[in-house]
Amino acid sequence: MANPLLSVENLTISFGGIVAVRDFSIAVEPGTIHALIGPNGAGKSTTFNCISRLYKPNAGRIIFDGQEITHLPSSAMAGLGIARSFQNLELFNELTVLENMLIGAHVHCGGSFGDRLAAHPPAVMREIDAIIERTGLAPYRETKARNLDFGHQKLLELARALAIKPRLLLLDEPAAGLRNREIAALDTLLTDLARKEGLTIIIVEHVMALVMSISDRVTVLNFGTKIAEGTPAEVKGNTAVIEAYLGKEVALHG
Amino acid sequence: MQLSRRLLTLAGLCLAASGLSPVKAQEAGITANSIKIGMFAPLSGANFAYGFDVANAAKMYFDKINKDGGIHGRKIEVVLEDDRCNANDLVAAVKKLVEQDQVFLLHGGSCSAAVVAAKEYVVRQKVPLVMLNASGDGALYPPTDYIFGAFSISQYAVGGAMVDFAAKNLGAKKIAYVNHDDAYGAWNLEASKFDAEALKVDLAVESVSPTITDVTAPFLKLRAANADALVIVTYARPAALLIKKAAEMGFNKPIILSVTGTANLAQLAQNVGGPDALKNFYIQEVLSDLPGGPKIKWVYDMYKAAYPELSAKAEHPQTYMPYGIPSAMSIVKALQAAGPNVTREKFLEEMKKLNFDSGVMAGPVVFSATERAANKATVFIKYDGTNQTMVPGVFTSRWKYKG
Amino acid sequence: MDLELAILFLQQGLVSGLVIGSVYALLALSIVMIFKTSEVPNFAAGEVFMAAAYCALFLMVFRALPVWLAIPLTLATSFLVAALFRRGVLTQVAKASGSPVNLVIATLGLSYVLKGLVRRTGYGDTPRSFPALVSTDSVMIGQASLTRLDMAIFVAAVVVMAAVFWLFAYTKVGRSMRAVGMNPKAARLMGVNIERVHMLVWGLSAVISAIAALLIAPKILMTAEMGSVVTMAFAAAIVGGFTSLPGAVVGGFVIGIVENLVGLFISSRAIVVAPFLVIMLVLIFRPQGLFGGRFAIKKV
Amino acid sequence: MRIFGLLLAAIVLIALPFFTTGYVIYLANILLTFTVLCLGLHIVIGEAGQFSLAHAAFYGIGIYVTGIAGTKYGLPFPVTMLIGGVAAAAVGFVIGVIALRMRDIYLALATFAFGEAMQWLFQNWDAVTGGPNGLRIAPAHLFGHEFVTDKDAYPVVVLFALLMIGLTILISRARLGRALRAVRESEVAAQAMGIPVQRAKLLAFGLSAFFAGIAGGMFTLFSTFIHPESLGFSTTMLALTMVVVGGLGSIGGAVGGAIVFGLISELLRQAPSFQEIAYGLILIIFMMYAPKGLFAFLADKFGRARHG
Repeated sequence: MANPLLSVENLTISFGGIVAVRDFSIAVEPGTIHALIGPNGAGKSTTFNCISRLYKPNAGRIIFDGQEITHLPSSAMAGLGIARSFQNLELFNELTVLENMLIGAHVHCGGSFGDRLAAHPPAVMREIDAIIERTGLAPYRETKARNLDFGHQKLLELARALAIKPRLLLLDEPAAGLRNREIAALDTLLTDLARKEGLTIIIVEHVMALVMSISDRVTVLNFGTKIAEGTPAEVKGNTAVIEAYLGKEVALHG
Repeated sequence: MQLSRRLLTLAGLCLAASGLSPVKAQEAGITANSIKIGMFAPLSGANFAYGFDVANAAKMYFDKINKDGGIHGRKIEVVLEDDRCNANDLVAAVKKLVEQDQVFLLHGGSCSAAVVAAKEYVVRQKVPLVMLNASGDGALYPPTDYIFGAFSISQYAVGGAMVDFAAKNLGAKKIAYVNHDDAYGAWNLEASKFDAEALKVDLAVESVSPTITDVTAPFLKLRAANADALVIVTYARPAALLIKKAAEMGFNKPIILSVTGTANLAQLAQNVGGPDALKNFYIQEVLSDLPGGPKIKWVYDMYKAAYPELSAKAEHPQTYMPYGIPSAMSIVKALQAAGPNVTREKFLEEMKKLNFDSGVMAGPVVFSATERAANKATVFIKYDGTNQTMVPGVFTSRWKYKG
Repeated sequence: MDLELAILFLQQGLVSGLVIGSVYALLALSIVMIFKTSEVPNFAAGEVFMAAAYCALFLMVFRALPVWLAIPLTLATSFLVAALFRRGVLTQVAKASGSPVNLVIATLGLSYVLKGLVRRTGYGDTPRSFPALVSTDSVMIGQASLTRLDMAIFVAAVVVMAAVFWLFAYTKVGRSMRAVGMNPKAARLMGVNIERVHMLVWGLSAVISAIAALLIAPKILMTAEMGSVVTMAFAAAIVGGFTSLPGAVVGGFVIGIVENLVGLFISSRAIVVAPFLVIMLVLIFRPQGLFGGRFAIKKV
Repeated sequence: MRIFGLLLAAIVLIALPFFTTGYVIYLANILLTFTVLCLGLHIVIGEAGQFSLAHAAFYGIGIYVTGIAGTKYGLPFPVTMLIGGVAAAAVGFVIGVIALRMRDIYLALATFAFGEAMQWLFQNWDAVTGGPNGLRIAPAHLFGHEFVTDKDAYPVVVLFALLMIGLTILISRARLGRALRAVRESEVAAQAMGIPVQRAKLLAFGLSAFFAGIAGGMFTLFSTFIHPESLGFSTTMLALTMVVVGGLGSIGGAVGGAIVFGLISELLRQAPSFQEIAYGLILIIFMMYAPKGLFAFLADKFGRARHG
């Protein structure tokens, strides 16, 4: 394990007595796609929100590129190059796609005083337009986010996160509710980002086809603890994982 | 007709068409056969009762003058604006009358704190301002050449006269004094303290907000000062609450209510819970006779004749209606004295010489080179809920404006 | 201020505070009821209170109806006007944009319309007394003196509060009101007619304001501006947490007592500012008020 | 289309003093002052979505500080106004630090309480504000020239109104404007984009107080008598109504709302007995049928390009 881009060590999070995540650790290699899977209520989203600094952990450390970020506020993440998308869409609904993207690029608009004042700082605009093209949102550039259909809203979530030009991208169920054609497009996009452009991705997802296809490593959570970790193939055959998802008897006769 | 003409002018502003400002007459507001007077009073909102019928009284007096041939052959033409009894709207009304309607003189103001806001502008424009019934002491001291007021009563006189009456007629050594935390309260308290010192009487003061709902606290503190008399210088509602609380708490010393609180005597008796709250009770009055009494009956008759449909309504004529007469009389007298080719300067000179008894107010209207407050005399009436008996003598305040 | 006088003031302050506080509590209840179910702070609560008092005065004094007929008529009219305003106006405003600011401005519009209407009748100018249904001779509790009317106000107010709590807690209508407050979408799925519940809540809130008006009118005299007492009720509702009915009641008594004690021990001029200082103090230390629900962490 | 609108407005502003009476100029001064006041509300509610109801208090601080700085310390006009604006902004920051820990309705109620407490302070701090008697201040002066009549003050009022409109447009187009709108739309997403949400809200609060303070300073240009009566909740609600009726969230809405609604309440002065009912009905009808405000309503109806 070369030095990981992100390492989570003995993370424990509880909400008023209920321990949601217990002593959880993972290490994510740069340029790889690392999936977090597990049945509902396994603590996936809680871990995800803790890594993106929305929740405060009760114990444990989070280290990004050698620097401890456990106690930084979530507003500091974008500056470090950590971007996230939201499970049930937190778009700026009254604003247009372009303005959503400009806000995504907020940390890059602070360069010179000129940049701060400009409605459309030229350098940033070039990058944003590239992302808009790439995610197929070009025709909707001036449409208000709330007027987009669900599929395009999900794409905007992803595009806005990419506007941060992150080194680590945290995706919370990006494929939930998408049709197969859209999932295929997402598959190629994410693999290109990781393989070709060296972007590190942590993805929480239920759509197993996508997870198995794009992930380099998979970690399985159940009742807040890690029960398995490895390549997609290894995890697929692991009895503990099957048991967690499908229950005990099947595992015996299977 | 008048309303739509005004709307047209202002609508002109909306459409950004810039209406030409009228050409300057040789003397603003004067034509061969008319003198234009710009009147303003609270015609709406919470203080409607303080000014609406006062303005009507002044208008009806001018109509009578017009019927008797006007002034040197000129009819008085009145333009009336609603000043909503607040500073911003009053200044807007005054500027509209002076610059848009080009009136000869301003005749208005029932709310003292608001009329004071117009002082600067009126003096700068050199336009005469004769107040309606506002005491407006803030605009009368230091005296200016252009502003005359306190035709009802100066607030200084209100406060001072109450203390004077309580000390002299009721032999009170310690007086409990309740006023408001507004401009009125500041002026009447200043004079009361002045008179109290002169009469070697000490004063226990409680200032309450006009919107007070529970008067228990201020009343208890006054009772604790065990004063010989309770002097109430507030508006009608708080006054009634205090008198009712006094009766409930078995307060048996004399209670004196200032003219600002006597909105409607019959209603007052009902509001305080019946006549036994008024066993030892006096009210201050500035009219020359009991409301509706013989000396001022002609005013009420003129009102009925001039406004039949209004007087049919329950609430009219409002209590302060007769206060509109003395200021109208003063204007007419000064205009007559100023002669046929009247100018603002001549009119102002004549105003300063006025010294006449209007027959409506307790005291005469007296102006001089340095005096701008018309009436400083008050009388007191013993009132037991049904009949009123005048206490002989006129009472005023020793307070003088020290330059 | 010697000790003996201070004790007298304390007793009187508490007693008077409880009486006036019970009316503030009723008004605060009517405000919180509406806020709990529709997230709208009702800025017309004061004018509904005032208009109800004038409606009763009109029926009793100018139409000389007997009391047992005038009061139910007043309560019914208040219920109808409020329910119609909710159905006719607020539903459309909510549909049109649904942002709370617009709903607040609509209630502000209602307050101006009601004030304008009462003033056009001409009865709003000089202060008027409301025939006291209970005698006003005074009674002593400890060193504090009180009138029978005051006691009647306190008792009636407490009875009405109990009735409201009972309705909210134990009746079907009450449960549907709470459901609409917590989660309108889910309530609709459970077959609750949202619109009918909102009309009921607004109507009930107007009835409570009307009762508060009938109780307090003989004590504080009536003018078209008497609606300004609602600022105290807002203070009471805020202190109580603005989303809790018991909070509104406690808040009402707190504000009533604080108002009296400040008047007695500090200065009469400070009475007006006391409730605002209480609001700021409470909100600084407990942003959700004394009884308000804890801030839910936004589920992401 | 918008260029034509701006051109027309420019012609009116320049031509007004030469063709109309002092009364119309006084009205224009009041409307332009209210425009700047409404722009302040636009920033804190329209852009940042923070429901503040203390606006009249900052307006009052602006008026008193500017007036006293000019009268007692003899400072020239634009300096006094800036001091007024900065003083209001400072108080805005302090209150913001406390109030912005709260959300939506509690923020509105806490700021409402602060606004009422400030009005009580203006009414009772006799030594400084002249208390209930009001305060008479010396006319504003600059390089020895005193602003006495409305026509004197008019060009300066117009200048500062245009400056503040420009500043609002600048803020709205800049990164700060976008950050404020992000906070309004979704605080948690704004945070994830690297926007320090609490600091952004505080900045919006301070800026809005600064605008109100500047509006207060402008008021002292054409009025030398300050009365606390008009510095309470009714003025805050008038400004809020102007912004909402004009169109919440758009600069054109705030400016248009101030001008149009300011004229409506002046026109209503001509129909005294109906004005309260008429004012109330206008509010209700607008909220029912033109929720996005007058300008959005007109734009939809006549298909003109949207303002702001």
